[in-house]
Amino acid sequence: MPATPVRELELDLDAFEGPFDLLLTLLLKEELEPREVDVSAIVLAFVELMAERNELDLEACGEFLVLISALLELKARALFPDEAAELGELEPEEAARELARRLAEYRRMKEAAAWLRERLASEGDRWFRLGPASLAPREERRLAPQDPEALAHVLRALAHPPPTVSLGHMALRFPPVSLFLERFRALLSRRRRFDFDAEVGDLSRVEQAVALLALLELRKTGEIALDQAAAFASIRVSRADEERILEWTARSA
Amino acid sequence: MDSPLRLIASNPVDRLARTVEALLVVASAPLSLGELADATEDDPERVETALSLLQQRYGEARSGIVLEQVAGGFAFRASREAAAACARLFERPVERGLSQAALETLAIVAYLGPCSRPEVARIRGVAADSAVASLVERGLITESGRELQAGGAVRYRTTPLFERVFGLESLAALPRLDDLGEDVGEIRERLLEVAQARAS
Amino acid sequence: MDSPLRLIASNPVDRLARTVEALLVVASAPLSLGELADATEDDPERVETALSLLQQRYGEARSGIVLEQVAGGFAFRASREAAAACARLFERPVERGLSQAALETLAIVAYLGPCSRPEVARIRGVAADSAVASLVERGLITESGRELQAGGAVRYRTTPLFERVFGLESLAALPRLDDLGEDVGEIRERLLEVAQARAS
Repeated sequence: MPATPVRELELDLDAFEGPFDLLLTLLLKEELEPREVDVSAIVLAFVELMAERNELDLEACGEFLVLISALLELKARALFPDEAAELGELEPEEAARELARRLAEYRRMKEAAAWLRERLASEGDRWFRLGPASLAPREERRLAPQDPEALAHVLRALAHPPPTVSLGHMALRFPPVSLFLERFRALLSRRRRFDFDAEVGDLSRVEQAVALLALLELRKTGEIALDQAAAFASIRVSRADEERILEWTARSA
Repeated sequence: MDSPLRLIASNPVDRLARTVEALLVVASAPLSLGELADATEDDPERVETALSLLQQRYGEARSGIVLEQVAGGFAFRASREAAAACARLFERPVERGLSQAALETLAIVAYLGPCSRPEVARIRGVAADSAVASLVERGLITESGRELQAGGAVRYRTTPLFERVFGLESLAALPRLDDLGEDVGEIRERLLEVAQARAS
Repeated sequence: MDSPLRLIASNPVDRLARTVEALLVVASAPLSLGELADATEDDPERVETALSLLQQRYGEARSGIVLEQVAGGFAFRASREAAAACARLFERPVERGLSQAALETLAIVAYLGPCSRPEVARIRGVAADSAVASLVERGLITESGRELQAGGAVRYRTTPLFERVFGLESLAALPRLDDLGEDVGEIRERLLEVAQARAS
């Protein structure tokens, strides 16, 4: 896979500063929460980069779309872990509206949290006493007569089974990247190389996106080598040591 | 600064002001106007007059003891000038090491409260159990009944201590959520700039 | 009273005195001369000078806040003049009811017999620490040995005050809960099962 500007895209986000592919790596290693990542800022950075170059790089746009949609999916799943299926039951337009509403709600809450943090910093030089003064009289609390039925009532409520939640539609799940990492490693322990498209062809698009992220991760850690004959051609995945051996053989020959 | 002090010395409100400052120095939480009027057995308006005299006397930069209006009442605190000395002697157990997760949970409870752990988890996208437990332990939120249906989850609301720590007169002093995020418009503008640059 | 204030306004000890009064208003225990000197990073003799200035300023009959020297050091108290108002402030009006958290905790301890905090927390689905602490403080429950295993948690039982407040001759007079189980063991099991279902 030739180096495209996408993965080298320099990002300056609240939660992260550095190239896009490092961001992906941190996400894959779960060292960064997807919900901390401002996707719109990444899109803006990419659009601005493309505008600077003043040429239409279709390949870069394609790769960017795949990666950003996978990232969005990751983020949406992280925000609404058990509700994706519920959203799936809605009409697409309704689901989109609902998703947008919840994202907006979450975003506002994040901003509120940021405000609270700033406030904490600015009020950090206000000191006051916690608890009673040393020479204050002791407070006395007196309670009016109570009805023992109240005790029976709360215990009955505690013994009341909670409302049941239907889990029938939980089939739709987002596979963890680690699943593909293990799967590809296992595959390469048996075979020297495999064809990516053939391997993930039967999977959903979401799963394919996750598989691609796993692939990028394996290449990043130097475990595999990737090879693609032409743009949009199938990606061949091979063991990194395999390639090194071949290279070494070729050089010494 | 001397004249109001001299004035109240010969004025019956002066005695009331002395009683109010006595109450404030022993109280363990901010006292509302009503509580002060009850304890002094005096008129709320006269208590207000006494408080405004005290606010002059115990003003920032003028006195080490500062009278502030916070968490629905009035309370004494140290002047900001003395913060470094306070930091050498006391701890801040309530807000020390407050995690991002705890702050987000706190924001949700403050704005939407009373609300339950499942509700917090739904908005944040991750379980809120440890964040909620840590906020309860710090005294920033407290239980506030259960959800309406039988067997419902426990709900939480913020405490007066929350308002005090964050220096809020009341929950109404929190900024409106609409005023917080302006970035949708900003994003649109930046995209527009790029489009215009390309078109030209 | 005005002249010392004016004097110290142009004197560096004035600033020190402000810091000392700030420390005293934040402290929840008397502060020793050593602690004050450490916190202000100043000379103990100068701190003593500042304290004597403050003793003049916060003297009985002159101010509602009185600086007192006690065994452990220095602390503010309310003036004697304000004693009646303080008594009214601290003698709270009769409380009408208990919070949901306190009521649930009390019901569990009353019906299931001596119970530990972890047990109460398991049944309620939330930490019981503050509810247990407030019930102990009110004298409605009290410690009653520990759980059997080594290092077992402290268990709590209801007190005679609990029986008086709820108008019960004994715990046997609690309303019956036959619909929940035949005996305490069955009720306990049922509560734990439901709690588990709620948590999952």
